[in-house]
Amino acid sequence: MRLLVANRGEIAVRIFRACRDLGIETVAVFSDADRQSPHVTMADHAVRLGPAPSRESYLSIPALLDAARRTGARLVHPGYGFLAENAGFARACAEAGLVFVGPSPEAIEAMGSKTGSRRMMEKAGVPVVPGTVEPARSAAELKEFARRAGYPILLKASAGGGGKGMRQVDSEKDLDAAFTRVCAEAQAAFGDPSVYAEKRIERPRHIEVQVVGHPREGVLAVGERECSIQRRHQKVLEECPSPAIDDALRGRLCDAAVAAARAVGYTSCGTVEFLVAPDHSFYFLEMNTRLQVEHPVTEEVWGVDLAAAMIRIALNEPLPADLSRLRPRGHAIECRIYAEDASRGFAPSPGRIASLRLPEGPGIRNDVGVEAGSVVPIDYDPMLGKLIAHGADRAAALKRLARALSDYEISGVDTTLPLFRALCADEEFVRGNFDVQWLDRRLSGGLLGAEAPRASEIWLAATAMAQAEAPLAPASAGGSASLWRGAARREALRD
Amino acid sequence: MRLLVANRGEIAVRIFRACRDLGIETVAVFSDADRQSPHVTMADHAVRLGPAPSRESYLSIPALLDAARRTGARLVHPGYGFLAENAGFARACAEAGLVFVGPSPEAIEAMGSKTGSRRMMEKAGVPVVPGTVEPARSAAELKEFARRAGYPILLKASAGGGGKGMRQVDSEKDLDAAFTRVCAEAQAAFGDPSVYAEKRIERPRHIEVQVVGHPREGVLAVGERECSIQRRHQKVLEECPSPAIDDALRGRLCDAAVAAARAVGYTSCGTVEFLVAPDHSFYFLEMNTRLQVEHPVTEEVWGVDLAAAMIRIALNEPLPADLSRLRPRGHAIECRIYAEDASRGFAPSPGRIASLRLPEGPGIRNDVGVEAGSVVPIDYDPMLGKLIAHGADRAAALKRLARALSDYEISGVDTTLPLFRALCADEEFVRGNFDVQWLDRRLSGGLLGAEAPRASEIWLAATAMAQAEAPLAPASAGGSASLWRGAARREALRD
Amino acid sequence: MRRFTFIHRGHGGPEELSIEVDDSLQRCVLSRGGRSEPASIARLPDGRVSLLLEDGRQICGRVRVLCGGDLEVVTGSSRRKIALADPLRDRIAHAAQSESGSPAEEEIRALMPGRVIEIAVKRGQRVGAGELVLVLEAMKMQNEIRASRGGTVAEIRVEAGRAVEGGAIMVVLRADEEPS
Amino acid sequence: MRRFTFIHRGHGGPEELSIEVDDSLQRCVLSRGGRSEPASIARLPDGRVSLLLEDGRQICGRVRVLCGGDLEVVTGSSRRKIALADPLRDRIAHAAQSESGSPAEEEIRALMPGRVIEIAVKRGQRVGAGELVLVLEAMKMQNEIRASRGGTVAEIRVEAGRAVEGGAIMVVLRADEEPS
Repeated sequence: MRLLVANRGEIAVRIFRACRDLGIETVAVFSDADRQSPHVTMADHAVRLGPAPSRESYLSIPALLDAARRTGARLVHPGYGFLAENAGFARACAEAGLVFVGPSPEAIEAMGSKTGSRRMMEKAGVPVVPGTVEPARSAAELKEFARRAGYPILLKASAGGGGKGMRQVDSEKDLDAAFTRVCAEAQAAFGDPSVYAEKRIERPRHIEVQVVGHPREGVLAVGERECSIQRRHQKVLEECPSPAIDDALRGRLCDAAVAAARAVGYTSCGTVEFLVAPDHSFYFLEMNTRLQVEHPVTEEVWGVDLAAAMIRIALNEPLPADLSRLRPRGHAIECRIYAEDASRGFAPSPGRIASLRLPEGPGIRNDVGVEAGSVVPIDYDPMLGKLIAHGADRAAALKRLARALSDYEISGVDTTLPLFRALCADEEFVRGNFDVQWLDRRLSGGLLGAEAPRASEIWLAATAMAQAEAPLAPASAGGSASLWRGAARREALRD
Repeated sequence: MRLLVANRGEIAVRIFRACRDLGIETVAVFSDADRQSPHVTMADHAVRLGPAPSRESYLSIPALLDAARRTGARLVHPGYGFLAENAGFARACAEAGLVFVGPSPEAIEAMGSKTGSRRMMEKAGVPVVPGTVEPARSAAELKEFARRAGYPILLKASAGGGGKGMRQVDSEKDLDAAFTRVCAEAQAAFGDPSVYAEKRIERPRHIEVQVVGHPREGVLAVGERECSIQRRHQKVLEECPSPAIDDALRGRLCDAAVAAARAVGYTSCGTVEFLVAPDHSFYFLEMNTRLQVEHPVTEEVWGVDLAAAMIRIALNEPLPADLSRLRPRGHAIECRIYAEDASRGFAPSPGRIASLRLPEGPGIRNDVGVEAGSVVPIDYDPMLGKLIAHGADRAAALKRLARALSDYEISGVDTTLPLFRALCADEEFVRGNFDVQWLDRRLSGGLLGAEAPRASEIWLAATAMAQAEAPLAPASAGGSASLWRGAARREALRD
Repeated sequence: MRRFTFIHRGHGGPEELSIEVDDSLQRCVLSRGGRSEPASIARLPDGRVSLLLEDGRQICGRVRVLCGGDLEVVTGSSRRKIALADPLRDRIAHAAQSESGSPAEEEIRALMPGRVIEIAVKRGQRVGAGELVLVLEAMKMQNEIRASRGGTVAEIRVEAGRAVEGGAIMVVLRADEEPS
Repeated sequence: MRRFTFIHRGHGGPEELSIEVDDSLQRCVLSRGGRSEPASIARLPDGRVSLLLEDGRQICGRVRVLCGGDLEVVTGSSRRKIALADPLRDRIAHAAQSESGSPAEEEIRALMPGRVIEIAVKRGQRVGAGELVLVLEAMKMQNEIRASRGGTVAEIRVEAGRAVEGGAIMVVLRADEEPS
């Protein structure tokens, strides 16, 4: 049996590992930017899709189906991003006789519409943020809602997501202008001017529940993840469990997540996202109908292989262990390592990775999609991989994370490693005291202050310069005292 | 606070990681063969001990104490091997005002004598293998024992260990000659001709129990490890839990191990080794009064950090979590990766590691003491490091292990990786059906048969040769279609 | 022993420091602000440098030359750009800056001795800011040298595959006219 | 396109195979036993080679030259010594063997074009079996070339730092007299 991953980078690598654990052969696809990438060179089969731009490669459904046909793949896994939540792709796979590793196209579609899924959740008894539900036809309609729910409110593009096409309105006098602007932005960004309004929850946490749905075994919740550490609405660090959730709240969140998944007949791994207010009230945000970037923290704490489970479900096999008997243990934290330059507003930092040394040892897991020498292309999301630390409790996991971050060497491109090193040294973060806007506030407050070089770093630079410029010792004809000396000299000679 | 590790290689790296997790500064010591080794270049401080031979470096107590004094180290950790079970070193540390991370010198001494510890165990009610207890003064004395216990019996050097100075006697007619020979061997190898006899247990398993003793919190057992996969009495692969131990037997083994540790007032991490017969009777073998090579499999399954616990106990701190509440989860397997050539009887294969690529991803832990470019010296044990795979059950752990082994690249030196790849494909091993002599039998039965090169490997060789000999493409002055093409060409040029 | 002097331009302005290295490249003396400290140097197989100071402190990291001429020092726990140059190159770099805020020509120099691996431009070619000009192998690293501003390639003074001296001019770019 | 022919000496005796490579070094045709198959080649940044066959199969591994002249092919799941040489070198290697089981002189040849990094012996020096003779950089790897038997260095025909052609004699060792 063969499985094609319609994706690239670390998630393709992750899914291929699950395939190898299940005895399934792997098929990689690649654009011209990725011929040398680890996801290709680790695969049993590989097929070129097209040029680097996503539209001509990883988003090209005909090219993907052709690759599956040519290599005899039976399963297609979409990963996350690209076509992962595209019901049309799921349908095209089924029509081509391929098994799409994910939920039904109907479940993807039902959860794909913000307003549609909201209506469905209200019906299923899952709490949602007070809002207009339907796209607003006028600013007046929104004013009426705001008078009932109270300011501040949020205007959101119906077709948006991930923080794009969103605007806060603090009082009625700003509403007309804001409505006009968000409609225009929504039209420009998503080709759909529909806008709706929601009550703004103050200082909420972003908490999500992992669900696993199986055609015969039903839907189960596998605990929550804490995803409040976000930069401009983009998650950068996730934890399992949340330091702010007690058993009672966890139970209520999991029940709501199971109800949400059941409402769409969900039969795969998926994630139900909630906003949790400081008073422990919570509201359905959306459901991600795919394997989530941050799935490893759940895997480490619950001792489960979600990527493998997803494939088994797609094959209609029973799940390996009785998931309902699983119990969490310890604490896990994931850092998303991006090729971004924190000193230039986290701008992408494409280029060649000159060196890469991964941390190893107890409690450390690396899910990485690049290697030393890899070129980070400008064409895709610049995530290099994820570092996951696991320990007996949150304090132990944080210490192991800090240790791993001080063993992590990447040169050649800028990365978000300095952000995580700063977080590990931040008292409020270490106390677990944050909400979804916390990181943006800390960043504008100077979390990443420019540090002066340390004396040790200056000496390393000076020593390397001196060694490089020193007259090269003549290659000795024998007489080197030991292999070690000889080796050192040879290495020095290379420069 | 600073901790000096009086050791090298992967165990020094492992203990330094625990120090970093505990906020303790690290002090490495090194011989001239190790100036470039990872345990040195990861440490905050490093001190040269002397030339490569162990006697002048890692076994030199004066040099070690001097290094601790010069760097202001307060703690000294012996690792395993070298001075780890040397009561004199533990005493010398205490006399120099240093905290020795291990049990008391008295406990080390008590367990250091095979016959002494045996007497002590009998007194503590721990079952021991029927034997002469005292060194035998004559062959006649042994004959009397053998008539009672029945043949076959084993003659063992009192000062021996690890299979050295051991001989099986199948009938009375062979006993005189065997006694003379083992006495002579014992004198030559250990400077002590004392020999004792034991009943030989047929097809036993080697099972050991992890114990943790604390001055105030008492002694606890943290499950067992399966260590029957041995090559000539040397462990090569270990598991937790054992596939052959049920809960009842586990309980009896743990009780016996706790009684053994209590008998010597044990206050550190340690291991009590047993032989377990097919009828579930078991016999005390010895106690290792140190951190065991295979401690990681217990750490993965029990969710505990034994290396950190050992340091905390030495500092007289309470243990971080209530150990008695720990519960095992899943299954872990460790492979000891040695620089040895299986095709030449596992002879050491020193040399330069030309390339090294470690496996990564879910369920994989690397405790490794070398890196690409490291020279494996002839002066020490040739273990490069350990690969630990962890999964929801033994089948899952084995699959992850096989996956990791097929991602593990070492070139330049021969290693034991082919042995582990063969084990993962061996039906009896996969069924868990083995005893301590099983691997030696399988090896002489051709477990590591020479395979013909695959077509894919021949094509790789031919392609690399052709690329290396092809006329070099002229360095293009611009016009390279993409960075990827340019990069490929530059790389090709390097040869 | 051979002595090297460097200028470090940190937040507090330029500072001089020096390092004496013996012929084996394994022992050195570091001097800064009137204080000297002996140390041993080990070059690791993967190109990193380990410094062992007299008091036992061990420092390990990788040093790369960035296209601007700064050094990138990467340790396990940091990655920092350090403005460190020998006095001659420091003078060249800072003299050019002080003469003109936006000189008409940009001289792309080899900040370290090295070997040109690839020249990605032709004489007369228009290059944009950030575009690859050439690849210089130095200190075991392939350094991509990019144009800091847009311009036209006026001269190419090196050949692919050839060694270059530290400080040598490799390519001259004529800057674009300012559009406004 | 350029064609290379190799002799592979496996268990079944010598076998000829050939590979045609285009000028970009990225496309090739593999031929063996009368069957041909096109493939694409990628050299990875760390020196490994990835081959992509027409039917989609992907093969990735690292190839090193061992001191005996065999090739070491290391993939994630195997490490194998493969006796593969071009017809000339195959003839040299196997002719020498058939002339004399233990020739008086051992010619240490460069099995690949490369660069001599270090010469660890002097003319007239006695070397034992397995002792390091020189280090040859070829195919991005430093290959330690060791004496296969004890002897005395009779000639050194290369210099450290210089390139050598594939097949060139680098060092000649005069074998020890057999002791018995």
